[in-house]
Amino acid sequence: MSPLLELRGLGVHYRTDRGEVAAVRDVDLTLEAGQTLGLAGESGCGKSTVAMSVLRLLPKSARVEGEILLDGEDVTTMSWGRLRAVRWAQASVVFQGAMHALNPVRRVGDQIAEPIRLHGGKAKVSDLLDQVELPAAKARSYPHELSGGQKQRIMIAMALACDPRLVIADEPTTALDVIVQAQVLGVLSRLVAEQGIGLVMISHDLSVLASTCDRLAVMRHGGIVEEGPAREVIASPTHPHTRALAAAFPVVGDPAFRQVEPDEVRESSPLLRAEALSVDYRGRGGVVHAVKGVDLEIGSGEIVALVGESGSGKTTTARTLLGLRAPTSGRVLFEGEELPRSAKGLREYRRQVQLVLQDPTSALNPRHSVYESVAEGLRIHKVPGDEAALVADALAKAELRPPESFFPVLPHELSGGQRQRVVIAGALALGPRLLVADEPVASLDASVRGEILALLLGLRRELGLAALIITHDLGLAWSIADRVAVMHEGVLVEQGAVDQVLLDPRHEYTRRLLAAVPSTTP
Amino acid sequence: MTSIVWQRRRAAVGSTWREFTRNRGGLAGLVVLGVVVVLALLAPLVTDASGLDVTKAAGQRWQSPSAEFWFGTDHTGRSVLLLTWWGSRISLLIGLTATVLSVAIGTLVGVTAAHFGGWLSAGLMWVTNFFLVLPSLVLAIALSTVLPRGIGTIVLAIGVTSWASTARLVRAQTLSVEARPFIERAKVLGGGHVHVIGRHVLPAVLPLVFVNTTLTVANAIVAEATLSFLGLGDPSMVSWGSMLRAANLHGAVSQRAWWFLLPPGLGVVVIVLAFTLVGRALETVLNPRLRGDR
Amino acid sequence: AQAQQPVTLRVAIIQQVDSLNPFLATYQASTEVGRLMYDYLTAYDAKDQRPVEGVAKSWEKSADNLTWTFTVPDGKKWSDGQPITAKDVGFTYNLMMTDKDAATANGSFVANFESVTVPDDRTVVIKTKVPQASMLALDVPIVPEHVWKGVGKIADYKNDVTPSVSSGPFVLSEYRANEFIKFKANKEYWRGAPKYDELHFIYYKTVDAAVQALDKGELDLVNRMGPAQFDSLKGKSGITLNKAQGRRFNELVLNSGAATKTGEPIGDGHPALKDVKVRQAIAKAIDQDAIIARVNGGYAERGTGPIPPVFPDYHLTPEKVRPFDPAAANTELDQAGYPKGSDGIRVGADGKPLKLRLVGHTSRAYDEQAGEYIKSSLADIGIAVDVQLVADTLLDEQGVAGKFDLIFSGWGTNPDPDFILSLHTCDSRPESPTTSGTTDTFFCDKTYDELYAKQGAELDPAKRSALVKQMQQRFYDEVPAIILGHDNSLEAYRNDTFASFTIQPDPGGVIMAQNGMWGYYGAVPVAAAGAASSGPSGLLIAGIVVVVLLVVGGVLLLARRRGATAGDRE
Amino acid sequence: MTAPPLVRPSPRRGGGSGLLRHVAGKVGGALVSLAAVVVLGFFLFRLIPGDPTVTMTRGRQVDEAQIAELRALHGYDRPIVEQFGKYVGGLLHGDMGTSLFYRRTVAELIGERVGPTLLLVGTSTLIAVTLGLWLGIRGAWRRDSPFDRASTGVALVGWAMPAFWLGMLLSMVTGNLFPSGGMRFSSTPPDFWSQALDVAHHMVLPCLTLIAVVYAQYQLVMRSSLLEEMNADYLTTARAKGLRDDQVRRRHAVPNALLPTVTLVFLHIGLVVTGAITVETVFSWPGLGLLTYEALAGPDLPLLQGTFVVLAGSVIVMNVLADLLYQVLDPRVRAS
Ligand SMILES: Nc1ncnc2c1ncn2[C@@H]1O[C@H](COP(=O)(O)OP(=O)(O)OP(=O)(O)O)[C@@H](O)[C@H]1O
Ligand SMILES: Nc1ncnc2c1ncn2[C@@H]1O[C@H](COP(=O)(O)OP(=O)(O)OP(=O)(O)O)[C@@H](O)[C@H]1O
Ligand SMILES: [Mg+2]
Ligand SMILES: [Mg+2]
Ligand code: NI
Repeated sequence: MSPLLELRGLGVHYRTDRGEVAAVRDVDLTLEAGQTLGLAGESGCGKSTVAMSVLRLLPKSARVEGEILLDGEDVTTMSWGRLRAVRWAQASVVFQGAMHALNPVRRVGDQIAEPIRLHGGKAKVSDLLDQVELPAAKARSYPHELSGGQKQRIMIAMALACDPRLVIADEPTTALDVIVQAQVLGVLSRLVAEQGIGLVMISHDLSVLASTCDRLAVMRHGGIVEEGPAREVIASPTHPHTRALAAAFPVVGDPAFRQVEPDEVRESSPLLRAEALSVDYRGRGGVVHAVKGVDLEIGSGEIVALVGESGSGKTTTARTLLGLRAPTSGRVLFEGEELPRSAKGLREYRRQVQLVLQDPTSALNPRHSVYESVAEGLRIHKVPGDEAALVADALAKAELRPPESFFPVLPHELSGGQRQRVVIAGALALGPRLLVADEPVASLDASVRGEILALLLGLRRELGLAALIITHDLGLAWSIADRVAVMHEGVLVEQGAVDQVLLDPRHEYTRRLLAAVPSTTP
Repeated sequence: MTSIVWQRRRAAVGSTWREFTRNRGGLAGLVVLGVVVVLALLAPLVTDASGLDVTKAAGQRWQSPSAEFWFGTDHTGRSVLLLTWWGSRISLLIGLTATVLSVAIGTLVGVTAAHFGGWLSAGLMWVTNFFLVLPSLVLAIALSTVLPRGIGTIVLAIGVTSWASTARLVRAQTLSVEARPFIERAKVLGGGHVHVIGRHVLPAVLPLVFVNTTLTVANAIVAEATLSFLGLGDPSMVSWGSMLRAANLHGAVSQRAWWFLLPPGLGVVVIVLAFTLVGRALETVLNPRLRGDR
Repeated sequence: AQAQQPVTLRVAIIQQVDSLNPFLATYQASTEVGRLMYDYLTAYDAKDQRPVEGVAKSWEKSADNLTWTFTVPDGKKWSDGQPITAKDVGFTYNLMMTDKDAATANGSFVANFESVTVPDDRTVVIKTKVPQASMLALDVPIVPEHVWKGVGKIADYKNDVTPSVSSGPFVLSEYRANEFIKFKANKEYWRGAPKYDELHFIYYKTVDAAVQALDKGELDLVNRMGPAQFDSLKGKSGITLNKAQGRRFNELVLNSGAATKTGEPIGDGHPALKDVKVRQAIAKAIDQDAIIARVNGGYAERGTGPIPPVFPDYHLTPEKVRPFDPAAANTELDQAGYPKGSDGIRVGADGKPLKLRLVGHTSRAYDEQAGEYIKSSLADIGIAVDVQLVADTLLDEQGVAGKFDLIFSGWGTNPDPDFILSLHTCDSRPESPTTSGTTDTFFCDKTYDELYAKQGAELDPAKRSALVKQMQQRFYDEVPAIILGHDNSLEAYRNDTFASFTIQPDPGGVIMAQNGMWGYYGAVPVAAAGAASSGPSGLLIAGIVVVVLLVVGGVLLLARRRGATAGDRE
Repeated sequence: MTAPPLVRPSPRRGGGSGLLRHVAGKVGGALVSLAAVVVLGFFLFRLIPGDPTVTMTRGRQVDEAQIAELRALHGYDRPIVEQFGKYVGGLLHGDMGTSLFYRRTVAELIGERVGPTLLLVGTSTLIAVTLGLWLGIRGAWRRDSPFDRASTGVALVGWAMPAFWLGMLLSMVTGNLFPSGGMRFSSTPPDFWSQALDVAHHMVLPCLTLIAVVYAQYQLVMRSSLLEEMNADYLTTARAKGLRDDQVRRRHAVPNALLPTVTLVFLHIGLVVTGAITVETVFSWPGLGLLTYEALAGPDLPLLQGTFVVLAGSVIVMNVLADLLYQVLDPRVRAS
C-alpha cells in the first residue's frame, strides 16, 4: 500500500521580475495515515509553498517539478475535474492566518457547509463545530465576530467537513497567545488520535511541534536539512540550524539557558519609577482601560522584563514611560523628577531614555539609509562633534562593523538582526541611560535572536545601560532579566526576582502562563 | 555623504524610470504629452497668431479640409488647425495651473488633517467630505457665473472644487505613514512636527501626490472644456472648449462640419487619455500597494 | 397601420413662452402664440401692414380725435359657438383699466383711455384723455367675457385650459411646458378655418437643433436662423428658404455723456466721446460693409437710422452717405486736437489716451466677432479698444449705469415709429443715477426732441414721414450710436409638406414673427401631406432595439460558454 | 468633470458599534451638509453679483419710488441676515424664489424638469452600472487578457471624452436615425405605447452618450476592487474546497468586491448629474441639466441658485443612501 502522501524531488520556482526564485528544492517527504509530520523552519524557508503544492494551489507564477503522490496518485498530472474532486474530499488545508482565509461577508456556517454540499458529504455543521469545541450557534456568526482562536477552530472544522484522510495545518497557532494556542493544539492532537487522519503540521516554533508530532523535518532555504523522529531531532540536533532553532526557545528553569549570573544583581539606585500609572484609550467602542495602577521601578544598570500575553498593556506602559502618551492618572518619575510636559523638556528627557520598537523593519524609514537613520537623533538634538564619527561609533557599539560600509545601505538590504542593531545604534548614538526595548526579538529569526540578546547584555556590561525588556515570552525573561514583572489585563499581578517569580509563581495567572508554555522536553 | 545620497536618489529615479518604461501605455502617453507640449510651446514661433483674428480670417466660412486648410475653416473662415493648435495652449495652461492649485490645497489639507488631529482635523475632514460629495462641476459653474470671466476664474473654479479627492488620498496616506513605527521612533529621538512632516511624511506622500497630479490634470482639462462649452470660459481666448462651444452655437452639427468638431474634441481626448495613461502607469510604479500584486 | 394622421404644421420655437395668459404674456413668442387664439380689435394687413378688420369691422373717430367708435359685426363666433360681441371688447379693456394685474403686459395701450362703453352688442365707444395715434394699433388680445369673468386673480391664472375658447384661427389643444404647444384649427373662425388640422410649436433650445430637425423632417418651419445655418440649407431638396427683411437692428452705442433726466452725469464714459468729431471719426473708421459681409454673412442691410428698410415710409436714406474712410477720420482727429502718442494711441486735450472699453454679450456670437472688427478698425485711427464680453445681466447693469465707452445694443421696431424714436429723447433718460431709463444711448438733443414732438402731433402721413426722416438724419449726424445693420430675418420651411405661406409684408416679408397670424393661418399644405410620416417609423426603432438585444444576448451567451470552458481550464 | 479620479475602493471601516448611532450620525452629517449647500448657494449668488432690481427693470422707465417698492417687494432692502432668514424660510416651504426670465417660480420650473432628468439619468445609470460591473468583473478575472486590455482601453477612451462632444459626434454620424432633440414628437398619438416608444426613441442618443462617458468609472472601480480581492486568502480556501472557477468568482470574489463598488456607484451620481447638464444641453432634453444651462445664459441667478441647491442636495442625499445601504450590505459594518 502506498503512503498517504509522498513527495518525490519536489521543487518549486516562482517567476518574478527578478527572474526565477527557487522556493523549494528537491524535497522528499513521506507521511502514513494516522501519523503527524512536523515541518519546521524559519520564515520564508518554503514551508507554505510545500503545503500549497499538495493541492496544486500555488499561483500561476509557480513552476512545480517532481512528483506529489496523494494515495499514490500524482497530483501534478491530474485533470482539473479529478483535482477538484480530490480537493477537500481527500486532503484539506488549515491555512496560515485564519483571519484572511475566511470570506468576510459570509456566515462561517455556510462556509463550512459549502464543501459538504459540493462533495456530497453527510456531515453536519453542528457536529463539526462540536468537534472543535465551539457552540453550534457560532455557525451564524460572521468571521469578524469571532476571536482569533475561534476562527482558527472554524478553519479546522471546515477542514474536517468532508472526512479527509490528510489535513495540512499551516502555522495554525501563530498570532494566538499561548493559552489559546494550547487549546488549538489540543484539538488537533485529539482529532489525529481519534480519527486516524494524517496530519502535516507546519510551524517555525520547534516547541509547538515537539508536543504534537511523531516525525519532524527541518527546512532551510527551500531544502530539508534534517529529518527524523521528533524527539531525536530536538534532543540532539545535528544540523547547526536546527540547533539554533532549538536554542531560541529557552526552557524556563533550566540554568543552562540563563545568561545573567545571579551575582550580577546588585543594589542600584532607582532611575525610572512609575507610580500608580493608569492609561485609558477613548475609542469608538467606549473607554479601554489599558493600564490600571501600575507601580514599576527600574534601577540603574538593571534589566527588568515586563511579560504578559498579547493586549495586556505592555506597549502602552512603555509608551507612557517615554512620554509618548500622557497617563490618565499616576505619574512617571525620572531620577525623582516628574516627566516634563513641554516639547523641549521631553526632548531633553529622551536623550536619557530611548525606546527600541517591536519590529525593526517598520521602525526604520525604508527611504533612509543606515547613516541617515542613525544620525537622525543627532541632528534633532544638534549634538556637537563630527556627525560621521559619532554615527560610526554608535554602529560599532551595536556590533555593526566596519561601520563605514553600512553607511549607504538601505534597510531592505539588511537582515532582520542587522536592522534591529541599526535601531539600537540610533538609540545609543544619543548616549541614553535607559533603553526600553519593546519585544526586541519577537519578529526575528531564531538564529539572530541570540545575537541581539547578547548585544543587550554586553551593553549593560560595558556601558552600564539599564533596560526594560518587554516580551510575551517567559523563556526570554528567564534568560536575560534580573527582575520580572508580570502583567495581566493592565494590572501588574506579580513582580520580583526572576528565579522567584518564574520558579515559584505566587499569582494564579503566572502559573497558568507557565503551564501553557509548550516545552521541547516531554 | 550627500553625494552618496544623491547617487542613490538618481539610481532610484533611474529604476523608477525603467519600471515605467516597461508600461507601454504609460510610455505612449508620455510621448504624446511630450509632443503636444512641445507643439503648444512652439505655436507662437511656428505659426502666425494673426490668423486667430476674425477680421483677418484667411479663408471662406465652413471650408472643408483642403491643401490650404488642412483641417478646414470655422464659421468665420479661420483655420481650424491654427485654432486647435493655439487652443492646446489654453487647455494645457488651465489644466496645469488648476491642477497645481487643486493639488496644493489638497496636500495641505490632507497632511494637516492627518497630522494634527483633534478638532482641526475633524473640521478639515468635514470640509473635505463636503467638497467630495458636492458635484464639483455644479459648484464650478456657480463660481464662474458669479465671478468675472477670465482664465483666473476658470482656474480658481476648477482648483477650488477639485481638491477634495487629493486631500482624502493624502490624508489616508499620511495616516498610514504616521501609523508606521518609524514615526514613533522619530518622536522618541526627539523630533517635532516639522521634523516628522518634513523628513518622513512628505517624502512618503509626494510620489502619490505626483500620481494624483497627473490624473487631476486630466480632470481639469475636461472641466475646462466643459465650462467653456457652457459659455463660462474666457471669451477672448481660443481653447478647445470654446471651439466646441462655437461649433455647437454656429451649427457645426447641422452643417456636418465634422472638421470643426473633431480636432478640438480629439485634442481633449488625446491629452486626457495621455495624462490618464501616464498616471496609471506611475501609479503601478510608485504606489507600493499596487506594485505587490503585479 | 395608423389612423389617417391629421395634417400638421410643426414650427420651431426657440424663445420661451412666459405665459399663455394674454394679460401677462410679454415675450415675443408669447404674443405671437396669443394672436392665434385671440384677435385684436383691428389687424395689420398681410401685404402692407395697414389696419384692417379684426374683431371690429369698421371704425370712425370724432373731430376732436378723442372719441373712437368701433363696430363689431354680426356672425363672428368664439370657438365654443358663442357670438363675439362688443361686450367682450368692453370687458377686456375695462378689466385692464381696473385690474392692475391685467395691465401687466399691454397696459400702456389703455393708459390714456378715459372710458370704454358698450352701448349695444355691436358698438364699442372709446374715449381717450388726449388724442392717441395708436388707436388702430391696439395690440390687445380681446378675450371672451363668458370665460374670463369667472377668473379670480388674473396674475395667478395660467389660461392653459384645453380646448381654449378662441376668436383667432386656432384653439389650444395641449400645452407641455418646455416641450410643445399644440393647436387645432378653429372651425368657427370668421375668416374661414385654416387649411390644415393642427399647428404645433415645438421647443428647441438652440436654432441649430431646430435646423437639424428641419433637415430631418421633424419640423416644417424654422426662423431666427444664423447666416451659416441658412447657407447650410441652401440647395437642400425639400427645403425652401425665405430671406426676409427684418425689423431688428444691431447698433454700437457710443457713450456721448450718460446722464439722468436732470442732466446729472452718471457712469464713467470716456470724456473724448462727448466730442461729436470723435464720434463721427469713429463712425467713418468702421467698415460696416465688411461687418455685414463677414459677421452677418451678407444677410443684413446697411444701417442708417433706427427704422429698417422694411418700413420704407420711414426708413432714412441719407442725402450724403458717410463713407468708410479711415484716412479722413485720421485727419479729422488730428485736426480736432487728438494727436497720436508715442505708442500710436491718440491723446485728448486732457492728456487721457483714447483707450475705450467695448462691452458686449458673451452669449452673442455677433458681439464677439463684430467686436474684433471694431477693435481692429479703430486701431487704424489710433484708438485702442478693449473688448469685454460679459453676461447679459452684467451688460444690462453696465449699460444702465453708463459704465461703458462703447456697447453693443439692438432693438426690434414696430410699424409705428413712435416708440423707437422716443428712446432717444431726453425724457427717456433715467430718473436718477440708480434707476433705469428706457434709453440705451442717453442721447439728449434739443433739435431731435422738437422734431419728436412735432411728428407725434402730425396726422398727415407724408409730413410725418418727412419729420421722422429728419430726426433720423439728426441721429445719424450726431452719432450717439452707429446703426451697424438691419438683420435679415432668415426662415426656412419644408416644401414637401407645405406649399406656401402668407408673408408680411409682401414682397420681402416674414412668415413668422409677423404683426399678425397670417403666416400660420395662410399656410397651404401639399396635397399629399397627410400621408407623410414624421421621422423614422416606430417599426424601424423596434427593429433596432431587437437587433441590439440580439447582439448583446449573443455576446453574453458566447461569454458564458467561454466562461464555462475557462472554468475548466482554471 | 472634476470627479474623484478613478478612485480606488476606500478602505473598509472598522467594526460597527451601534448601527442606530451611526445612521443618526450620517443623517445628521448630511443635514449639516445640506444646510451648508443652502448657505453656499445663498451667499454665492446673492452677495457677489450686483443689484438684481436693475436687471429686472431693464428697458423700462422706472423712478426711485418704484425701484424702492420693487426692492421692498423682493426684500433686497433688508439686512442680508434677514434676507437669508427669509430665503431659508421660503425654502422650507418649497419656495425658491422667482426666475428672472421665465417669470415663474423656481420650484415650479424645477418640478417640471425633475421627471425627464430622473428618467434619463436613471436609465443610463442602470445600464452603465450593469455594463460597467460586468466588464469590470470579466476584465479582472482574466487580468491582462486581450478582453481585459481591450475593454479597459475602450473604457479609458470613453472616460477621456467630454460628454457633450461625444453627443454632438453621435448626432452627426447617426444622421436621420434618431431625433435631433427633445423628449417626444408633438405628433405622436397620446396612447401609452406610442408615447413610450417615442420617448425611448428620443432617449437613445442622450442615453448612449451618458453611458459611454460614465460606465468606465464603474468598470475601472469594479476591476480594481476585484483585483484587490483576487489575491485574498479566502479565494485560495474556496479553490482548495474544490469549487469551480466561476463558483469561486460568483460566490466569493464578487460579493466582496461589490461592496466598495456599490458605494462608488452612488458616490459617482454627482458625476452623472454633471454629465447630464451637458448632454441635456446637446440633445435639448427637457430636464434639470438643460434648465441649468438656460439659467446660465442670463444668468438667471435665482434659477441657477435653485438648480444648484437641488442638484447638490440630491447628490448629498444619494451619498447618505449609499452609506446606509453599505451598512445593510456589509456584515462587518452591520452592528454585531
Ligand atoms: N507568489 C510568490 N511569488 C514569488 N515568490 C514567492 C511567492 N510566494 C512565496 N514566495 C517566496 O518563496 C519563498 C517561500 O515562501 P513560503 O511562503 O513558502 O515561506 P514560509 O516558510 O511559509 O514562510 P512563513 O513562515 O513566513 O509563512 C519565500 O522566499 C517567498 O518570498
Ligand atoms: N490606540 C489605541 N486605541 C484604543 N485602544 C488601544 C490602542 N492601543 C492599544 N489599545 C488597547 O489597549 C490594550 C493594551 O494594548 P497594548 O498595545 O499596550 O498591549 P500589548 O501588551 O503591548 O500587546 P501585544 O503583545 O499584542 O503587543 C489592548 O486591549 C488594546 O486593544
Ligand atoms: Mg507560510
Ligand atoms: Mg505590544
Ligand atoms: Ni461610516
